[in-house]
This record gives sequence, C-alpha cells and structure tokens, in this order.
Amino acid sequence: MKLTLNQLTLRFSDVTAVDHLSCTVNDGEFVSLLGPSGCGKSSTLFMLAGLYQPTEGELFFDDTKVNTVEPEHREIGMVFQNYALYPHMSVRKNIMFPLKMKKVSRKEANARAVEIAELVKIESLLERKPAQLSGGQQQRVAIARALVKHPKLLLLDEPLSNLDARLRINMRAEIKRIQRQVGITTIFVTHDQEEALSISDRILLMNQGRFQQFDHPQDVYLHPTNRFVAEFLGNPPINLLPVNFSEGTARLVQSDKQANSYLGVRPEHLAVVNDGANALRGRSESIESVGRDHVLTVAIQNQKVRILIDADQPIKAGDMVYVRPKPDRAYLFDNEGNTITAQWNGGLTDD
Amino acid sequence: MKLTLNQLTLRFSDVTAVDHLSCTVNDGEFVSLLGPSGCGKSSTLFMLAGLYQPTEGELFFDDTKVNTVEPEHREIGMVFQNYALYPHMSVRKNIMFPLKMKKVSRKEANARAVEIAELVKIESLLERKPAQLSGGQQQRVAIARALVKHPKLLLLDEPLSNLDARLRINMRAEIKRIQRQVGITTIFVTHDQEEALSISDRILLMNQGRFQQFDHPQDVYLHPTNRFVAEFLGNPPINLLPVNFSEGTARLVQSDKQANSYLGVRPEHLAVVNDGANALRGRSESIESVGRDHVLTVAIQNQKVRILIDADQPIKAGDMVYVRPKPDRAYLFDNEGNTITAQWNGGLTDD
Amino acid sequence: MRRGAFSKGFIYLLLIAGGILMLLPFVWMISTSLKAPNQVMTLPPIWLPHPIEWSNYLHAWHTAPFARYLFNSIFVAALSTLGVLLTTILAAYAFSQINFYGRDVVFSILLGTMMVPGEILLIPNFVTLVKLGWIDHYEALTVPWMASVFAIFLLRQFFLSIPKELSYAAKMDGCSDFKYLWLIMVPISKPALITIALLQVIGSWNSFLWPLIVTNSMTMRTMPVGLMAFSSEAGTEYNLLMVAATMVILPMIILFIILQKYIIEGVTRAGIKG
Amino acid sequence: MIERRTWKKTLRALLYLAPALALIIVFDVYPIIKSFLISFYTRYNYFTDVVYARGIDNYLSIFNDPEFWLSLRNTAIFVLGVVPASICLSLAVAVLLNQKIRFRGLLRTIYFIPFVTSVVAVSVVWRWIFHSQYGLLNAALGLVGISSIHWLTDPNWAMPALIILAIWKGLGYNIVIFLAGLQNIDSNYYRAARIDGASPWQRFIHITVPMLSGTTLFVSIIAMINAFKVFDEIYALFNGYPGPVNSAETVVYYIYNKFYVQNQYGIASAASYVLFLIIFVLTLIQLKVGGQKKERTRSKKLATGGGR
Amino acid sequence: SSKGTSSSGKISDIPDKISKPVTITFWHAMNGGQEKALQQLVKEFQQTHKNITVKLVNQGNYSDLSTKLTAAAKAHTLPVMAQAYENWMSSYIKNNQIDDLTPYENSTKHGWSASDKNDIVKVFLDSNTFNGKLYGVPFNKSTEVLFYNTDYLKEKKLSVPQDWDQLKNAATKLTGTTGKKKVVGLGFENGIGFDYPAWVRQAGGQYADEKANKLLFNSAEGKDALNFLTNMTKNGTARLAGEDNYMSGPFSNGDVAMYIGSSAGMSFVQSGAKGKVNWATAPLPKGKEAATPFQGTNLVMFSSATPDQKLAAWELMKYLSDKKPTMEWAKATGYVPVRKSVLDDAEWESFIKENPEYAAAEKQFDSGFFEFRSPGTEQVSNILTKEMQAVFLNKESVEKGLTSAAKQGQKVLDQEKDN
Ligand SMILES: Nc1ncnc2c1ncn2[C@@H]1O[C@H](COP(=O)(O)OP(=O)(O)OP(=O)(O)O)[C@@H](O)[C@H]1O
Ligand SMILES: Nc1ncnc2c1ncn2[C@@H]1O[C@H](COP(=O)(O)OP(=O)(O)OP(=O)(O)O)[C@@H](O)[C@H]1O
Ligand SMILES: [Mg+2]
Ligand SMILES: [Mg+2]
Repeated sequence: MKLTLNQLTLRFSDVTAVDHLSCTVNDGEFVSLLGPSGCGKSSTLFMLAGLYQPTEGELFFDDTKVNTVEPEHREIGMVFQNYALYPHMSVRKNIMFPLKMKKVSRKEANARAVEIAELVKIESLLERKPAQLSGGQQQRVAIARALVKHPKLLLLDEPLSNLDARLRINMRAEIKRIQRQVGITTIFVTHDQEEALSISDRILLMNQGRFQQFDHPQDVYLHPTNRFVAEFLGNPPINLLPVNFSEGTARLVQSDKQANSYLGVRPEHLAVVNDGANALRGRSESIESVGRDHVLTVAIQNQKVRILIDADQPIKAGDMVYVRPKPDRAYLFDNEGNTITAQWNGGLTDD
Repeated sequence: MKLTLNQLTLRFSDVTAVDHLSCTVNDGEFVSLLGPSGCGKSSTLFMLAGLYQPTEGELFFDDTKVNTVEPEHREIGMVFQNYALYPHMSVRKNIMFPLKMKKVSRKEANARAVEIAELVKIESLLERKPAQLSGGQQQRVAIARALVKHPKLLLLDEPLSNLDARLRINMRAEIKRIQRQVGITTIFVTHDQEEALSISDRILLMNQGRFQQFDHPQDVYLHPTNRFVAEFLGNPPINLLPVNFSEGTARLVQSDKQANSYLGVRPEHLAVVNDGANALRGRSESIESVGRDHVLTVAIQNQKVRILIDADQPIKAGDMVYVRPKPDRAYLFDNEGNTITAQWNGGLTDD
Repeated sequence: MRRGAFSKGFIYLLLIAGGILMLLPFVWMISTSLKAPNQVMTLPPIWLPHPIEWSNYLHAWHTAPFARYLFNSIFVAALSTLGVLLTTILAAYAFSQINFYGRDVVFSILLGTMMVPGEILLIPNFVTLVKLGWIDHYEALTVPWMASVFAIFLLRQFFLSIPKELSYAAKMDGCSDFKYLWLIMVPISKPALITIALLQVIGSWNSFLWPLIVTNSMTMRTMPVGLMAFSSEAGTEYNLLMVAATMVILPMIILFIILQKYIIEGVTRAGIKG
Repeated sequence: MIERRTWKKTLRALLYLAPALALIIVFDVYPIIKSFLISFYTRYNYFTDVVYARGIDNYLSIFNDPEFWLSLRNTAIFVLGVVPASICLSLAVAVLLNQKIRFRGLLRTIYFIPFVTSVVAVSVVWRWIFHSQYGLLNAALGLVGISSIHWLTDPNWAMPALIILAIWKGLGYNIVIFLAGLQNIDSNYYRAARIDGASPWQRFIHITVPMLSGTTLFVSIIAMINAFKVFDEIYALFNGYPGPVNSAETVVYYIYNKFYVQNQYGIASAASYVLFLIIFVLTLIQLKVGGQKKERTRSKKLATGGGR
Repeated sequence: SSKGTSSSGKISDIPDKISKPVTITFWHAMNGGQEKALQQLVKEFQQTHKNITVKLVNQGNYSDLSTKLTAAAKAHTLPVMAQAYENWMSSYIKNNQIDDLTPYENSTKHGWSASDKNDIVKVFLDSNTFNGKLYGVPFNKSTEVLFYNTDYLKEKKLSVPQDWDQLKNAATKLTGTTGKKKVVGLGFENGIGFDYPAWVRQAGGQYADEKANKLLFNSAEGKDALNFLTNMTKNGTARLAGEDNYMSGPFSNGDVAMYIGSSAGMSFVQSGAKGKVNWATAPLPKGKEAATPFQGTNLVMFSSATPDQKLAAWELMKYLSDKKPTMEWAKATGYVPVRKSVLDDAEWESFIKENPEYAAAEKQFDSGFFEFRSPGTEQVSNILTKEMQAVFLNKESVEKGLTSAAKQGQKVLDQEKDN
C-alpha cells in the first residue's frame, strides 16, 4: 500500500505536534521515522492510524483519501509506545484479538498466535496476564499482536526499546522478514540509529514536527541535507568546527562569532596523519575505550575534536598530532544550518 | 551507601524471577544491571526498593539489614520502566512531589523542580499533565522526579529507553554528573550496551535470575567469565566457532557434535591477513555498511564469521582471505559455556 | 463514514426518545405547578396550563417555612456528605489496600447490613438517638448518615482498579500510606467520589421519614417535610404540591449539572505504560 | 500492595475503619441484632422489653402464611423483571452518554432527572401513562393493534407496570455509577482495539464490558438488594395499596404492614431475616461468580503477593 | 394484662389548678390549612390559659404520626397529647400508654357538665369509650356522603337517591354516554373494604362484635351488601376509583355521576370541579337501615405526662371540643362540629347557607356509627378490600370472597389479641 502525506498537520491546543508534513512512502517500503523526543513521531503514527484527526492536510492510502476513515477499517497493525495490552486478557487472547475481530476461526487464530508467539519468544508465557510480564515481554506481546493479522500497514512506535541488544537484533530481523514476505508497508519509530540505519529502506527525519530529510540510510548518514541531520545521527556525534569559508578553503576560527559556516566531520572520518597539509594541528588529550571503540580527543585551538582510532594506533595523551578529514566526508553548513553545496576543494587550515 | 545482596531470591507463584543473587555494591558506585529481557532486572530493583519482599535472602544498606524496612523509609529515587507518573498532577507537581514528602518548603521545592526540569529539558512542559506528553517527555519527567530529592540510592529501570541518541548521551552525562556530585549509589538497568560500557563503574550481568559476572566494563567486555557474557555483549555479536582443543591448539571442526569447546572472537578482533599461520581460510561473502561500520562476512568451512573492517580495505565479495584472531582477544569456552583458562598458545588451524 | 453518521443519528434518536420519557414527569410537575386546581386532574391531561398561575409559587412559599427548610436541607446534606466522604475514603482504603485479618468477614457483615429492610431499623435507631439526646438536634439528622456501606463498597471497587504502580512510585517518593491515600488515590478517584457525594446529597435531600421522625420542631425540618403541607387524608393539592416539589428538586438538578462535568472528566492512566 | 496479613496491619486497618465502623455498628449492626432477637420473641411487650416467651413461632407463622409466600413470589418476579433489564439498559445508556456526542451534558441531566424528581410527581404521571383509557402506553400499544390493557387494575398487569416504573426510576442511579466506572477505563485500550479492527460493538463487548466488570458487579449487587427491598414504588404507583388483589405485595410491604400497621414486631422481624438470608445468599453467589471473573483480571495482585 | 387502669387516673391525682406555668406537647397530623386553623385555636386557648404553653408538633400524615408514636412509646418519650384513631387507642390502652379521661370528665372542678355531655354528639363519645371509660375527646371528625353531579341528575330527570333501590336505579340510568363523555353512574373509593361496615349495617347486619372480638359480616346481610355492590360493578354501572386513586378526580371531570366518599374530600371536589361540573352532596342512601360511618381522630393524653401537664391537656381538649372552637374548626376545615348545639347556631346556619354541601354530613349524626375499634381492624379492612376486589374482578364468588375475608380477618384479630 502506498502512503501519501500531504501537508499533514496536527495541533493540540497550544502545541503544533506535526507541522505540514509531506512525503510519499512506497508500497512495501520499510521506513524509519527518526527525530528527537517530542518531535511528533508518535503523533504522526496516530494520524496514520486514524486515532488522531489531522488538523490540516490530507492523507492517502494508495489513491484513496482516508482522512475520515475509522481506524478499525484501515487494516493497520500498530505497536504502541506504551504497549496498550489488554490487561484483562491473557497473552494468548491479546494476540488472538485482532484475528478474532477479523472473524478468523478460533482454531486457526490460535495456531497463528502460537506461531507468532514463538517468533517473539514468548511461547511459554501465553497463559499469563500482561501484569505478570516483564517490560520487554510485554513489548514482545505488543509486537506479536501487531504482526499476527498481516496488516496492510504496520506502525511500530519504538517497538524494541525495552529489549536487550541480542533480542533486539533478532526481533528486527524477524519483523523485517515478515514485512518482506507479506510486503507490508511499515513505519518504524526508533531511537536507535544503528537500528534505523541497518533495517530501513528509507529514513524520514523530523524535528519539531517538521520534515528534515527522507532518504536511504547511507545517504542520510553520509549526505545530510542540513546540520540538524548531521548532528542528530552518528555516535560519537559529528565534530562541528567554526570556520570561515571563502574561495574554496575553510579556515578554522576561534569563535562562533567569527565563523560564516561550520565544518562537520564525523569522528570516523578524521584521521591522525603525519603531515599538516589540509590538516589541523592539535594536542591529543585523552583516549577512551568503550567496548570496541577507542575515542581520541584532540584539542585544536579551543575546540575539542573526537576521532575514532584503531586500538593499536600508538598515540598517547599529550602528543601533538595532525588531524585530517576525509575530503568527501566533511560537510559545510551555513549559519542557518543548511548544507553548503558550493565547491569546496578540501582546503583546510587552522590559521 | 553500600549495598549488600546476600542470596537474594524472588519467586512468583510459578516463576523464579531472581535466583540467589549475591553481590556488594560500594558506596557511591554506579552499577549497570544488564541481562536479557525477563532475566529479573526489574525484580531485583523492586526488591532493593522494598516494593517486593524477597522470598529468600538478605539485603543490607551499609550494615543494616533492611528486608523489612518500608520502601518510604529507604530514601530511594527510582525511575520505573513504565514511568508511573501521577496522572492527575502536572509535570511540576509530579517533580515536586518527593520534596513535598520531605517537607521541603514550597518555594525551595519549586526552585529545585524547575532546575532539574531544565536539566532534562522539559522546563517548557511544567504545567502539562502526563497524558499530554510524548513518551520520551514522560520518561524525562520520571527521571527528574527520581533525581530531585537527591536520594541515597538511585534505581533506574531503563530510564533512557525512549530518548533519542543525542538526548540520551546528554541525559546520561547529567545523571552521572549528579550521581558523582552527590555520591549516590546507583543501579542502572539498560539494554544499551554501549551505554552500560561507557558510564558504569561496574556492570552486573544476570541471566534467568542468576548472577553471571560483576566487573569493570572493559573487563566484562574483554574478559567474559562465560560464554553467555561473551555472547550477550558486543555488536555485531561475537563469532563462536566449534573447535577441538587439545595440547594448546584449537582445531576448527565441522559440527557442534565434534567440538569439545568453542572459540569466541569478536568481529573487531579478527583481522584479514595475508598468511595462513594460526589463521583460518575462507571466502569473503559480503560487505555491509551500517552507519560507520563495515562488516565483512566470511564463510569458513560451514561457519559464517563476521569481521569489522576499515572502509578502505580492498576486499571484494568472492575473494579468498585468511582470517586471524588477536591471540589475547580470543576466548575458549567449554561445553557448559565456562571460559577455559587452560593455557592456549594461540594455535589455530582449520584442519 | 456514512455508516458512522447513520449510527450516530440512530443513537441520538434512541437517546432523545428515552429522554422524553425521562423528562415527562418533570415537565408534568412544572406544568402542574402552574395550573389552577381544576386543570390538575383532568384526563386526558392538560400540558399547557391556561392561565398560568404564577401565584401558586408565592402561595406555596408562604404555606410552610421553606426558607428555614432550605437552609436545614443544605446544611444537613453538606454535613452528612462531608462525613460520608471522610469515613468512606478511610474505610474503602482499608478494604482495598490492606490485607488484614477478618477483612472478608467484616466486609460481608457490612454488605449484610444493606440487606435488612430499613423499615425494621427505624425504631431502634430512634431509641438510640433518644438515649444520645440527639432528638431534634442536627446530630440526629446527620451523624447516623455519615457512614454508608454503599459508598464504601463503591469506592472500594474504584480503589481496587488503581494501578499498583502508583503506590510504588509514591512509596519511592517517601509517601506514607496515609498521604498516598489523600494525595494520589483520592484525586484519582474523583469521578467515584463525586458520584458518591451526589448520591449522598440526593439521599439526604430527599429523605423524608427520617427527618420527620427525629425532629419535633419546625426549625429543624427539611424541604421534603414541607411537601406535607399540601396533602391530607382525602386528597392532595397537586398544583401546590408540585410547586413545592419543584422547589425541592431544582437545587438537585442544578447540583447535578455542576457535578456531572466532573464525573465526565475521567482520569487517563497515561503516565503508566503497559 | 496486597501481601501477607499481620496483626500490625490489622490494627492499622481498624484505625482506618474506626469512624465508619463505629457509626455502622451503632446505627446498623446494633438495631439489626436487636431486631434479630425480637424475631425470636413470641410473647413479649415491645415497649417495656419484657419477654414472656421465646421460640421460633414467628418463623413458623410466616412460613404458614400464604400471604408471605405470595409476597415472596411477587418479590422474586419483581427482582427478575427489574434487575437484569435495568442493568442492561442503564449500561447501554451510560455507554451512549459517555460517547463524544453533542448535548451530552444535557442528555445526562435528563436521564438523571427521574432519580431526583418527586415521587408524587412520578406516580401521578405514571398513573396517567398506565391509565387504561387515557394512558400514553395504551395509546402507543393501540397503534400496533394491541387492545387496551388495564395496567393498574388488572392483577395480571400490576406487576409488569410496577416493573416498568421501577426500571425507569432506577435508571438514572445506575447510569451515574456506570458513568463513573466508564471514566476508569483508559482510552488507550479503545485505541488499541480500534487498531485491531474492533467495531464499536466489539469494543463494547471486549473492552468495555470486561473492564467494567467490577462496576457491573457492584451495580448488580446493589440493584438486586434494592429490588428485593422495593417498597416506595408500590406505594407511589398504587397509592398505598399493594396493587389490585394484592398482586404487587412484596416482602417489604408485608414486613411494613406487619410492623407498622399490625404491630406484630416479632413476625415483621422474622420476615426481615428470611428476606435478609435470601439476599445474602444470592449476593454471595454473585460475588463468587463475579469475583472469579475478576480474579482472572486481577491475578497480578495475587502474583505480587507471591513475593513474600 | 390489666386493661384500662392507669396509675395516675384517679381523681385525687388531679391538681386543683395549674399553679406553675406548664408546657404541653401536642403531636398532630394536620397540614396546610388544617394546621393553620389548629394553630389559631391553640393561640386563642393560650390567651385564656396564661399558664399553659402548647407546643404543636406536626408529625406528618397519620401513618407518620402513628410510626412516630410507636417509636416514642418505645423510647419513652411520648408527648403529652396527640391525635389518635380509635383502633390505635385500643392498642395504647392495652399497653397502658394513654390515660382514662373519665376522672377529668367527671371532675367537678374541671369536668364537663351534664349538658356538655349531652351536647357532644353521642356517637363520638361512644367511639371514645372503651369498657365504659372515656379515653379520648373527639376532635376532627368526618363522615361519608353522597356526591352527585346535579347537571347529570337533572338531565336524566332523577331526584337524589334516598335508598339502595334509588341508588341502583340512578346509577343504571346515569351510566352511558352523556354528551361526549362516557359516564359511569356510581363510584366508590379504592379502600372499599373500609366502607364495607357501613354497607353491612345498611343491609341490617352486623360487621363485628367488638367485645367478643368476632367478625360477623359473613352473614346473609353481609352477602346482601356485597351482592348489591357486585351487581353494580359487574354490569358497569359502578366502579372503583382504581387507577384514578381518589374518586374526586373522575367525579370532577364528569366521568362519574355520583360517588360515595369522605366529607373531607369536599374541598378537593370543590377546586377540581370548578368551572367543569355542578355538584352537591346528600346523606348516604339507606338500605334496610340508615348507617353512616364517622371517621377521624380524637385527642388522647399519655400516661407518662405529669399531673399538671395532664390537667393542661384536658383543658385544651375541653376547649377544642367546646362549641365555639369546634364551630370555627368545622368552618375552617370542613370537618363536622362535634357538638349538636352548633347546628342551631345562627353563625353556623348562615355558613351552611353559603356552603350547602356541608349540610349532608351533619344530617347524619343520628344514623352515625363508629367503626370496629379492636387492634387489627385496619388489617381486616385491607383484607376485605383485597377480597372485594377479587370478587369485583370475577376472580371469586361473593360467597367465597366473604368467607375467605372473614377467615383471614378473624385470624388477624386473634393474633392481635394474643399479641
Ligand atoms: N507479577 C508477576 N507474576 C509472575 N511472573 C512475573 C511477574 N512479574 C515478573 N514476572 C516474571 O519474572 C521474570 C523477571 O521479570 P523482570 O520484570 O524482573 O524482568 P526484567 O529483567 O526487568 O525484564 P525486561 O528487561 O523485559 O524488563 C520474568 O520472566 C517475568 O515474566
Ligand atoms: N495530548 C496532548 N496535548 C498536548 N500536547 C501533546 C499531547 N500529546 C503530545 N503532545 C505534544 O506534542 C509533541 C509531539 O508528541 P509526540 O508524542 O508525537 O512525540 P514523539 O516524537 O513521539 O516523542 P517521543 O520520542 O518522546 O515519544 C510533544 O511536544 C508533546 O508534548
Ligand atoms: Mg512517541
Ligand atoms: Mg524490567
């Protein structure tokens, strides 16, 4: 099912939760919705589900306008951010509920419920009530309930937030598999970028209710259309250096006031090099190891820059080092935060 | 406050949620509690809080046994996995509530509430009711409420699960800062390993209610005491190869049946090398890029092995490659999953 | 969509049809209160009085000391309702949140007291009030009604449905049981409490036999007693009686209009996941 | 948190219960016991409390009284006629009134009015509605070809008339309680159910009804108790008489008659306790059946209790 | 139990006079205009009896008053005096709760003179006399009269029925469609069982023997009476008030041409019929005999009062049954005066001229009787009502209905006696 949002807007009494959002999601596409807390992700899903009526704008499923179609007629599967499991029903009944509503026979409904419960690894909990489950187990029931009826549109609001990393990877693979198999158009809200980047066909980025970028994962990561996107993605976060950009060359300046633009380079796109050409000179301050990452912090003038290095790189705190960005992986943003597409020859200097 | 758990056990009618858990958390320590969904993390926190009475075992705060001390007298701050905000109170009232209970003057309580609200970036939402907040905003209110009274013990049950990466890093830095400043002993449940590894003083790993390992983050990561811990941590997950280990050398075998032990090597500890000494030969199958990671999958006999490589490493799908683990970063586990500490000289062969 | 509009229309139709039936006696009451006596008992009934006798109101008002009755009614209703809320909140808390020895037995006994017809209890209670020296005092009108098994039972049901997570959170915040009751449970149970208050006020307001029996002086009596003035053994001055009845129930309807907003204003459980 | 019982908790509970219990003991339990004793006094002076003989004669005498059995039968018919219908109707109206519809406040008020309207006004209008010649009901029935029914003077129709009046009168009361109960259901469950494809009717059946079960149990118990104790409605509708040929005489009417008209205090008390026993047993059954259902929904409480 | 002897009823106990101010409480069931009239009389009384303060307490309607008196008796907080029906009085006497008034009546100082005793309507005094002792003073008394629609009677050229045959005849003639209305000839109030004693008496029979505590209506005369009524209800020439509750309604609507009911209902007919029908009243038609029941309450004093209070109460009773007050009372309320001398009073005569409908009641003093007074009578009447309804509805034969009523009623009386 193709999904078209046209200037979709949702206002609560004093808050604009979603602000003229427009985009088109293709049939069978898996889209991740990303953005800071409170930016309007859940609100958008609620409008797609029909639970909130858009204040403005139009919503199309394929080519039908559905603004006023009741949620129960939209054939949607949804995992709510707060689960919303039926407290009076057992896990089994919870999962079977959507099938029961579709008048699937009891027997078949049960078989399908058991099958999907195995998938999300709660088959041993079928007779429990939601209150007897751990947070992650509840979340898995919610996922099972959303998937079991093979909806036409799947809306997932942070469905994996309470699962451990291992299970999470499993689950998302399963979701993806079912989604592919049945070809369900899916909107997936997550705060886990790695997750968004790894399973989405495209990523939709929002901020303060407004559209930011809608692109393939690597494009969003590697070709951010604005500073917000660049800053929002990536961990450790992108380094942003105030520069004065003119005549194809960026010159590092002392303070934001002097800057006419910012140079953004992700920690993994900075390398410690031996020569100073198109590089910045700084003092290595510390090396931190977190799991498999080793983060070197370098002070360049009064700016701190983080660089991902290999475990075996022989750098000690206090060393003076040259730092050079990969030319095609460094971005220039103007003061409004837009990416400057003007020719930059990679020239960089710290004075 | 020092925390001592002695054989702490919690049984529900038919489930043992926590199973003879013993450990000691030092005064002012920041401990992360990690484990798969449903392993008993929340249950453990609830016992520490006094909300559940342990079925067995003892619990000490400093040197006082507190098994029967009422929760309201334990001076604990807690963020619940499901928030548990007071639905009838505004955000401000929610945050001020613990102070009100401590009979802090209205004025001071308000000042402190505003201060902490700024910290978690909800200062503009103070007059709203919880129902008018997004999931992440609710979670931040819960954090604020737990922190505002500077408790002696802070219990955080996945407090950041609904926050975006940027905010999350911010929040955890703030939590850590306050925790340090006031010296609050903190137990932090999270599913984000990177988070656990980066902010904890120590990590406590649980599985099925049972103790697994309690160590400093890098130790847990680099020196797992058993296969569960090794498998649980790390992303992409550790590679586990069935081997026959004898006389200091591990030999790759075809199937689990022939194996007397497993060799575990994390993807970042495998390197593609040119020579076959102590290395395994395989065929490069695919290279995937997710954000900043580039994962090479190599088929060695009938096993798939994942290796993290640099973006610029010139390997194509289909190439025949040699793969060699870093000797001191490869672990041997016996069939029960325990780490074999017997001398291993790094010898490795695939035939 | 069209189905929605259709069913909405159907709902309205049903509700309005039912509403007319509900309203009929009320309309009749008002209309009768404005009739001359010879239009009262005609069949088929006259719905629009002609001429409209506004003077009935003046006349009825002067027939009995209604101002005093009104004050007493308000005072007694307010006092006994406050009392009932207090005792009910405390008792419902114990029954719903504390697991104590004999809980079920005590609760069953309380339930049992509702099953004995009140007609039997009137005289023993009168005797008790005499012994307490409360006859013809406000105590007699209020104190016996300051506890209600019905209300305790109702509130207990509501308290039972409050998620326990909230009590956990409150305990973490250092809140004692008593404070938890007042600061969390009571505000959350507002719809139930308002319902209880409403029913209690109405019960107290409309109660007739009790105030008549336990008081002797005019100055202690309440509105419904005023209705007496218009009936005798052989018949009733319906038009004046309806004036008085209108005066009696009008405050209740106004009260309901005010309070029903709060009954609607339910508490969402948002803030608690799951 | 429901957990193990202790004496300390019992003491605390008593403290909370004290004000209510004190009043209930003085004004309910004590007179109940007192009249229970009276039900065993066969010869005594009610006014001086001098007892000459005790025994179970009062009970024997009511069991041998055909009038008592008649009143019992009438009461049973009344309860069966009123309680289920009243609960279903009031639940339906409450649900409708809980919808986001226009004039909701006004409609609620209207449905509540019968509950507060003066009994006299009510009875006069209903006597008109039931009037065989001029009545609204017969006029309506006439439209569908049913010939005039003598609701109030035909012994066969007096009880149905009484039942209709009682349902009408009790509606507002039950609706208010149901409305309060409906507020307790989180709208999130309705949202989830809509997503799951549940129609309004299905949402009613699968969400409203089960989540309202506590309130429904409460309402049905209260409605049953009140129906068993019906008295005022009879007085109002038949102007002090228990219907034509006593066709609407109920147990409480019987008791009232024995007590206040005939001054047979012992017999009246005995009849009260027979009634009490019947209601009590039925209530226990209801609690048990309803409780089992709730047991299932609230087993979370039990489970936390496991953490001893 | 000892009947009727009360500790403080001896002449020696009666004080000579009331020397100290005394307050007496008087519980009554008078409402509206009746209450106002009572208050007025009491005010006048107090002006002449400076030492006595009367506290009038309205206790609702009669049934509320009775409940309250029962409760007060139980709590030993009875007032000094109250209104009471004769059958209540017999209970009170049984329980030694009210005082024998004979010593007061006979007291030379405070009592009635012989002419006083003669002046008070005999049936009223008799009804207050139990075992030869006076226990109450008649107060608000009403009787049954025949209401008739003068227009209808004129139209059918009928004179006012004087006996059963005429009544039956008139009822038959008046039944049918008159103008646009369907009219029923004769109406009875719903509590027909309460009127039955009169019908039995009119048929020449006896309703009950009070001394023997025996019901006697299951007799040939009793059957005659019931047959007479049943024939009319069955052929549609007579009806009960039924769903209309009080006959005053359909009568003032012109749906019923005549009815037999309490004189106390006159004011309701008056206001209801205004501008719709013209009407008048007449004494009850007689059967073999003329018999008219008198109803209404009497004044009693409770034994628990002090001698001073009792004397004060007696003074009030005496005052209220005096000629002028009883006339005022009758004029204000429509109750009948309790003294015969009132009837000849000029003031009264002019009042009757203006309100001719009030005349019917007083014309019946001679045929008056008081009802059976034993405890349980009310219940017997209820049983009769039920059985008579069954007979009217063809559910039972006259024979069976009466037998059954007599059986049930006798059982109640026996129980009451044992009680
Ligand atoms: N009330 C209960 N009754 C029965 N079993 C329960 C109850 N609460 C929790 N459990 C079970 O106890 C085990 C531990 O639950 P707990 O909530 O501690 O897990 P957790 O580690 O917090 O998991 P998650 O990460 O999913 O929140 C789970 O298997 C759960 O199903
Ligand atoms: N009922 C409401 N009334 C008023 N404002 C609301 C309401 N619900 C949400 N909002 C506001 O609308 C904005 C968007 O909320 P939404 O729930 O869509 O955010 P979100 O992107 O899902 O955030 P999160 O990641 O924290 O869940 C937030 O600022 C929130 O405070
Ligand atoms: Mg959200
Ligand atoms: Mg948990």
